[in-house]
Amino acid sequence: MNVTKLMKGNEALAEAAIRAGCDAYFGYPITPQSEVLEYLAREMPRHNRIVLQAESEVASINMVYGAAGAGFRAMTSSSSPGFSLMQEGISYLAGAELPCLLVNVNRAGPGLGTIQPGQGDYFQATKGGGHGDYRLIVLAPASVQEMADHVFLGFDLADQYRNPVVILSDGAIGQMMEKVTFKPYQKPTADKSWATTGKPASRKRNAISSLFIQPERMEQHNLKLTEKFNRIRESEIRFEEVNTNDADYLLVAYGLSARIAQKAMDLARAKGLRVGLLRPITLFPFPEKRLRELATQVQGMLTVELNSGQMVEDVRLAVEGRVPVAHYGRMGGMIFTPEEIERQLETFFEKAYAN
Amino acid sequence: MNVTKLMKGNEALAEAAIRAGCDAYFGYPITPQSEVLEYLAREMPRHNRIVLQAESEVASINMVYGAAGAGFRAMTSSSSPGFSLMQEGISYLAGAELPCLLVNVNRAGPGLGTIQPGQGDYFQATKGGGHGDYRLIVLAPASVQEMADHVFLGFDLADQYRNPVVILSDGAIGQMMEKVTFKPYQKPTADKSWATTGKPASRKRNAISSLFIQPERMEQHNLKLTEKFNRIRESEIRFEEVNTNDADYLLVAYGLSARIAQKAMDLARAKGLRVGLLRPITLFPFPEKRLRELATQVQGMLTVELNSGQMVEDVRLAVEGRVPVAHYGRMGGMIFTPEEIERQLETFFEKAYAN
Amino acid sequence: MEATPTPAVRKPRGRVEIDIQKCKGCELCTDACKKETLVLSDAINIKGYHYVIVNNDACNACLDCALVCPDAVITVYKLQKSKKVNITPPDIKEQLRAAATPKPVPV
Amino acid sequence: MEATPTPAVRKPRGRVEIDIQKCKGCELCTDACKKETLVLSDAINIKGYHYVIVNNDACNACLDCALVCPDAVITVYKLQKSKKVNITPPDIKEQLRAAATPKPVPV
Amino acid sequence: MKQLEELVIAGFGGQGVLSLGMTLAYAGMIDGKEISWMPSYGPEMRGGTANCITILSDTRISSPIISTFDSAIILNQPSMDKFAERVKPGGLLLYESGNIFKPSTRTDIQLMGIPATTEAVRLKNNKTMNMIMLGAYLQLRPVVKIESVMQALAEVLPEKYHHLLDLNRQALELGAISVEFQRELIQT
Amino acid sequence: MKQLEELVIAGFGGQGVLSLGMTLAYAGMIDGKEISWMPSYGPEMRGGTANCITILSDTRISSPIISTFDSAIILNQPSMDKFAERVKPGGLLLYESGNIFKPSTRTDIQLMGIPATTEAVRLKNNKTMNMIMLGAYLQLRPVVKIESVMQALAEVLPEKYHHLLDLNRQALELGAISVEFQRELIQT
Amino acid sequence: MQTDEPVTHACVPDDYDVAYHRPAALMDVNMHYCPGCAHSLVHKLLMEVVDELGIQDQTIGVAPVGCSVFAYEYMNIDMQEAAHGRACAVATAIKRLMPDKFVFTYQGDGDLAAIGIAETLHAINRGENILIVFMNNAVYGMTSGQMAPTTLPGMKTTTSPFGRDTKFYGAPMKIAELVAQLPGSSYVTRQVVNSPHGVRKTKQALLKAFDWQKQNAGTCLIEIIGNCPSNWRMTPLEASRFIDEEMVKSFPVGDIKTPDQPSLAPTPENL
Amino acid sequence: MQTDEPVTHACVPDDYDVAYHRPAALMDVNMHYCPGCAHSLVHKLLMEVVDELGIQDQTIGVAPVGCSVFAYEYMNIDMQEAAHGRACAVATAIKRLMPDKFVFTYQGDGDLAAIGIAETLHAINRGENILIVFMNNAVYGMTSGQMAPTTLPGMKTTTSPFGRDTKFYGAPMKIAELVAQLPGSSYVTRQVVNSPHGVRKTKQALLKAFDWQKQNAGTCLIEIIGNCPSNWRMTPLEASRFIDEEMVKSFPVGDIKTPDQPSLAPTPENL
Ligand SMILES: Cc1ncc(C[n+]2csc(CCOP(=O)(O)OP(=O)(O)O)c2C)c(N)n1
Ligand SMILES: Cc1ncc(C[n+]2csc(CCOP(=O)(O)OP(=O)(O)O)c2C)c(N)n1
Ligand code: SF4
Ligand code: SF4
Ligand code: SF4
Ligand code: SF4
Ligand code: SF4
Ligand code: SF4
Ligand SMILES: [Mg+2]
Ligand SMILES: [Mg+2]
Repeated sequence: MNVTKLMKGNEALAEAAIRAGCDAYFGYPITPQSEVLEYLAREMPRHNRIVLQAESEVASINMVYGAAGAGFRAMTSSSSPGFSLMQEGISYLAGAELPCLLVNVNRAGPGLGTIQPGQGDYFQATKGGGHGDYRLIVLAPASVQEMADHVFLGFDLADQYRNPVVILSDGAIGQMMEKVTFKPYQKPTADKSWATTGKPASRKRNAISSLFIQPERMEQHNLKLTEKFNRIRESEIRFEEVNTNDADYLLVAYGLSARIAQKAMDLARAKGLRVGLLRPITLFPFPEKRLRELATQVQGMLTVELNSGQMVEDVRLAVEGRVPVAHYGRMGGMIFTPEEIERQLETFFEKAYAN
Repeated sequence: MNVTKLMKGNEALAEAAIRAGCDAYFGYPITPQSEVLEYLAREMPRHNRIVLQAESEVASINMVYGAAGAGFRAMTSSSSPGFSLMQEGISYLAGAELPCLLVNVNRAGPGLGTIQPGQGDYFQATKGGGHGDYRLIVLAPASVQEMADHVFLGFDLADQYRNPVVILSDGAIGQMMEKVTFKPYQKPTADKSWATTGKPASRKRNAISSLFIQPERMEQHNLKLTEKFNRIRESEIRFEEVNTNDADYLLVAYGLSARIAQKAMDLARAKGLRVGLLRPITLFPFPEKRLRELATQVQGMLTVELNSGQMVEDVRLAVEGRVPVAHYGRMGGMIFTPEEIERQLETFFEKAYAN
Repeated sequence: MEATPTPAVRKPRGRVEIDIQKCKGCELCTDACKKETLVLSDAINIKGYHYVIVNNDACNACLDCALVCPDAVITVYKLQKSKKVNITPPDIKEQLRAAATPKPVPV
Repeated sequence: MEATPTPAVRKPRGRVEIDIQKCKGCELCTDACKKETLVLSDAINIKGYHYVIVNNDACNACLDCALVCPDAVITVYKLQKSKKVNITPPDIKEQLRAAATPKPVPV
Repeated sequence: MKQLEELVIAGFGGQGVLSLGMTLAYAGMIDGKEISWMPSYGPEMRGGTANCITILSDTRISSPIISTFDSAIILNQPSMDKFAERVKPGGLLLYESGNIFKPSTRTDIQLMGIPATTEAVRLKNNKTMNMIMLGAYLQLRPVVKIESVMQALAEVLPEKYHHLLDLNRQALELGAISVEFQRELIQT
Repeated sequence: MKQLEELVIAGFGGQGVLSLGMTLAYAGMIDGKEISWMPSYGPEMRGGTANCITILSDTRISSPIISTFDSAIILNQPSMDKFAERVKPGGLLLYESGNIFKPSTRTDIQLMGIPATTEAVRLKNNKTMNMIMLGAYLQLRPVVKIESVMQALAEVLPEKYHHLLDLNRQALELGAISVEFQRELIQT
Repeated sequence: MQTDEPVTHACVPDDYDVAYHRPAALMDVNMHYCPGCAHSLVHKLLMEVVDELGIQDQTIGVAPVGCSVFAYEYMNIDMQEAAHGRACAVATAIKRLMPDKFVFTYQGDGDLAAIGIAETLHAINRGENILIVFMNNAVYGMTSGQMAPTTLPGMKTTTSPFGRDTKFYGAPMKIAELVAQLPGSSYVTRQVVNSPHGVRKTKQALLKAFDWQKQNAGTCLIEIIGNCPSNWRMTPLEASRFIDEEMVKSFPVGDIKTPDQPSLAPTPENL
Repeated sequence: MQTDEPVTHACVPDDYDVAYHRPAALMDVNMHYCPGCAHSLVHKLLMEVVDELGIQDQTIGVAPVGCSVFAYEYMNIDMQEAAHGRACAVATAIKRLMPDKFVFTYQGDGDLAAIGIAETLHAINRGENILIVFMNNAVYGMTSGQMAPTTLPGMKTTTSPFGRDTKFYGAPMKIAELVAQLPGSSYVTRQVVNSPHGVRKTKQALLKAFDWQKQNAGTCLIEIIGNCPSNWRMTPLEASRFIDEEMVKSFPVGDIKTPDQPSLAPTPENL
């Protein structure tokens, strides 16, 4: 039975974790996402699940490793500086192919920065902030509903591919309240025969490790991972299109920015500019193919991001110079208004086609 | 007076640090770069400089913060997993605009991986493995000589721009021995009036911080940083070209890969293929403009990297689809031979022009 | 012992001055003062806090209020030894009351 | 006390067996054995280590060698209580010596 | 009822700014509307200023962050200074008159001050100030039903505070009455 | 002297593989050559196999990592199995005959076994084995001067080991003599 | 970020001497702390000590991430703002490079005892000649009241909504006692600031610590049991009482180790 | 990565009983350790205990980064390889999710006492019901002999080429004594394995620790003073002697805390 509630994004995410059968949550407080830990500290015990406030983000991520390696649905959440501390652990999780869910409620950096929303961690999430060749599946919710939905999706994808999944949200989506509907959910069965649950006489021992000291074996492992990432690229791209059918100009934005961009699109359309919006839902894999198609239709693209220009690189990589791709960003917790974006649209495209 | 020695890359780097007037080194052992700490533990005391084995890489990077914030030339070095642990600290250093030198002797990952050479940390170094919008100046030595030279260059650039500089080397360059010549060096005077050296009555207090709680001020700070990164993009691009004058095909490679690629180029030329090599020396800023120019001359580019394809994205961003750009990589500590690359060149360009 | 010729007003051993715009009305000083010299005003300052005012002239300059004031807003004065008896001091309480009247201030 | 009818050879209380390909020649066992039962051979195994062989039949099955062997390559046997006296056992030392002759092995 | 109401509520940290918006949002949900409630968060909330944007709509809400508003409920002077210019022409600016020395002088919007702090004293509970403002607002912009507000309060308040429900209803009503009183004042 | 010599030296960890290459590299530097010395590193060195690629050249060296070699000095069987096929036709494969049961059967290269371990026993110092091999190698490929090797050793060895310099010279010479002896053997 | 107008006193009454005034080294600004917060009080004490010793030009402070993150806006000395938990690493570097300066860290219990315990213990084990001012308010103040390693058994916080369960989270960590075990620590004491007496003692402790630092005695740690009225959901006065009635039971007040007297608490070594 | 052929015994002589054989739970493979290395010995003991208690199917181990990084190649049980220093965090999660299993970490001194001290202390402070097997060989073995927090005063390592200077790096950390201070620890002991007697005692300690874990007594930590002949630049026998003559001076052997007897070393609490 569906249940609809009015919730903060962070709380919806936490509630979804419980409904998705998350066995264990490990986390350390940090604004603007401490509600996740607080909600679960209150609610997990009555579901007989494990919730533990760790001594640091380094501990959290390694607890996730232990839990995931033992075959459980495990997650952690943090915000930018805390997420940076997890990079070694994330690389280990990817290397050992452990399914798990990681949440970064992005705030504005670098350094201690400010606690207001930001999207400056796009590169970190999508290109690998940790060392070595690995990819995370990156989901970018743009509403409280998606904060919940992506938890179910994230856990399922993690299990399916034996890979960590990141929900890259931001402070605004985490803190805002909207309606959220929880649908009944059936946890898919996942093969976890590799997990360390105690070795019965009937099977060989299981070892969770990312260590392959011989380069030959390490390369085999790397190739296996690469092959997996390619499979993900083929099968798991998700995005939303609004008004792209007749669009002459395309806005590309994710998360909070996409919500604001949509309003900007409305404003532009009201002025007669035929603007469409493509909102990547998965940031890795990125909707390259669709953007390449749209590059043959539109006259230019504008990415709006709460950073100095990160996703714009992926858009440019996708369109390969076929149309101009501009970036408009605000930083430091400042947020563009729909009007501001609309103005950018006008000036950018005027300039682009003046000469 | 010049001094020429036969040294390991790691040792040359350490010796250069002393000659560059490095006041303090903080580090934690990790293969394949422990020689840096060991060399300095032996040699720094007799120069009355500080060398301290920290309890972890997290401690190291924050010690560098303290030393750099007090106005000293400070550095640390590590290898991939250890460098991941430094990401939060690096973001803080960039945010607080502290000049310092960071060295990553890249090994193969992800996770614990293996200790053999790799180039899988390109993204981490160039796009920001830490949170928020910042850039590091990234130098990629391809010889023992450059392991030394980049230390002088790195410290100077760090001071000039008040920004952390990374030397992104790899296990092979770190472990190999070659001749290295040390030239006399004069440390340029840098304004360090912002450093925390104790507040005399004559000046206002100095505060080192990356915290700007008000978004308005944070954004100003972000814009200031962005402007700085743009200045660096304009002024500090460094690369080496070999045989590009008449090249029909271009190899793009850095560090160890560039050395091997150069031999592959020789092999290809011996077969009559007019191949050139562009070796980025700075990975950030990246020689985009030059590559864009060359894209109008050559018929295709091949990047060779010890990873699954990272720098190739920057090459593609530079050429914007003007010519096909392929990637050939080995991973996991496996290293391509010159012959292997030469074969790749042949098949890639055959394929590219067959259809 | 000397007899006092005219009945001069006793001057308090101590006097306190409060930087009312920085006072946060935590009442740690009022609690610490054994002489009940201090009391919270009804008015608020620009930060919206009820601030502390002087309630009586019993202050003996023991410093306790100043020591416990987290925001370091209390200055304590001590009567110079030679000036133990003197005319009535200007009414510091009234001074402070006047200063305490809230005025609109840009934030 | 019974007289022994035939002068049967005394059977040692204990006997040891060494997995010579895993022995690393650390000599911790030779040092631990109070009976000097064990000794390093001149030959090396496929890993390039001089390995341990049995020096004499004095073993009393005290286990010390096995306890201190880091690589767990020593098996110790103890004479069954009822079989205290018996014929000469097959020469385990010779057996081991034979097994110890290095042969080329692919690594 | 309007299709879309974009509202900002702003004041000091302790004035119940966020819960005012949240109550309205809940009531909106009960009335079957789309809602978005976006707080300003962070340490400034501690004694500093706080605000939240609440949007009620019959259709899907795109941007939860907006720069101009249909209505504003303003509880202190700094917020008045910050938000007064951002009310759309023809919009509503409702403010707590006891806390504001210098209201906006705009003439293209509906401006109304409510002495909610004083009124709250009549209810012997300072904390009801925000509910008085909500009552006043709903009197002017009936975007949700009062009954829905009451239901929302019942759901949001923990059981142990349910004895306060009646007080809140009184506050809402007092707010509505204040509006009528102000209207009369203006007319005369 | 040759323009370019690409050499691999391989054996067990304790056999002095790396220092053999390093000594040659030092001598090369003294002779004014370009040098690159690339070790295999890592925990396998601990008892496992070790190898290093040493390149000497009169011009700038491009790749320090190569897959085929002008010469190889091989000190154990696993290394023989690994590297024998990678010597260029016409190249030299010098091996320590006491440690190798199955030398390469290639006929397109110069193959020579030196009983350096046995010879080292004559010098009453096992550790000289690698220097004997170096002496043998230099007899066949005089890429650097013996005097430069001696000078290199003097620079590399800490003072307290300088009494061993003479022993090392003997080892180098013994290696050279061994080559001549083997040549005679082969000729006969 | 840098205002340092001198503190001015409006009207100095005749015939009176100033007996106490706001320390000159404390910036003349409003501190962002909640009413009654112990952080501000300890800032004030530190700056009194800096004034009295006349070492404003020789003192470098390191601020943590926590409610006292803005310490460098309030103390009129050179300061660095460290990453969460890493103040002792930052201070180590500063002190090693400038051994003649006075260096202190100022850290909360989340910062020092949770995420920063490694850097703290190792700095102390090395015997870095720094002072660690450790504000133990049993809670994560800045992030709105989550459980800290020092939260009392049974105490309710936003992440221990049913009270800290020691079976699940163990006992509150006694940092002062723990670090006193390390030979690198010199002067280790625990103090309160919820009474004039406590304030006086704490100031004495601070003075002593600076003195020991001058003598290169090793690391000094002053643990201060402070309040966090906002997150304890108490008035400042209630919080003061809570310290006397509850906190000091888990965290007994007094010197734990002084350099002349290696450790007042017997340890395995000094028995 | 997964070979587990049974251990076979070539020829069992008549009339003899097996008195000691390689534990069945130890994989029948060559371990990569240097000759005489204590790591292999302790692996063996751990697997003997697993065999004797019959808990191969109920035991999960966590390997560190250090020379024992390949422990999971040698112990025939389910294991996880943790990031450097984080074994206790990994083990915490495993144990909390499977409280009926036996969970242990196996860690070196660099891993546990340097980079991993935070995770270690906090797991112990929470009283996680796990066993920490702590191999203290006073050096970073795997990375070729750098100084560890436990390196003896004056001891030369590649990063203390002039000998560990305690003025600069402090005294060796006594982990067992330190963690015994935490109420969450239950059984804390220090043992050696350089003699048959030491080996027997260590095995007893391991057996006890598994027993306490069954009783949920809290965290057990067994510190083992092991050798690292390669990096001490000694033969294994010299290393054994060095342990007796030097190491045990800094690291006295014996039980430090047992659950029935809260702490054998008086602490401020139990005085
Ligand atoms: C890496 C990282 N993790 C978490 C945070 C969030 N954070 C800020 S302050 C704080 C804890 C503050 O508690 P405490 O140290 O006790 O200081 P207090 O505010 O109580 O004085 C936390 C967890 C952060 N800024 N950085
Ligand atoms: C994050 C990180 N830092 C450093 C290393 C390198 N490293 C590997 S093992 C080790 C220390 C090993 O010492 P110890 O824990 O004492 O184990 P031992 O080898 O002595 O048994 C280090 C520093 C690493 N792998 N990862
Ligand atoms: S100085 Fe003493 S007597 Fe005077 S007001 Fe303060 S506490 Fe009261
Ligand atoms: S202690 Fe200070 S801040 Fe608190 S009420 Fe008294 S004067 Fe005001
Ligand atoms: S069992 Fe005892 S007597 Fe027998 S060989 Fe071993 S140590 Fe020696
Ligand atoms: S102790 Fe074991 S490994 Fe060492 S020499 Fe004896 S049998 Fe061999
Ligand atoms: S939250 Fe607590 S610690 Fe922070 S300023 Fe307020 S009272 Fe002080
Ligand atoms: S280096 Fe040391 S710890 Fe590592 S295997 Fe060798 S002896 Fe053991
Ligand atoms: Mg705190
Ligand atoms: Mg060790």
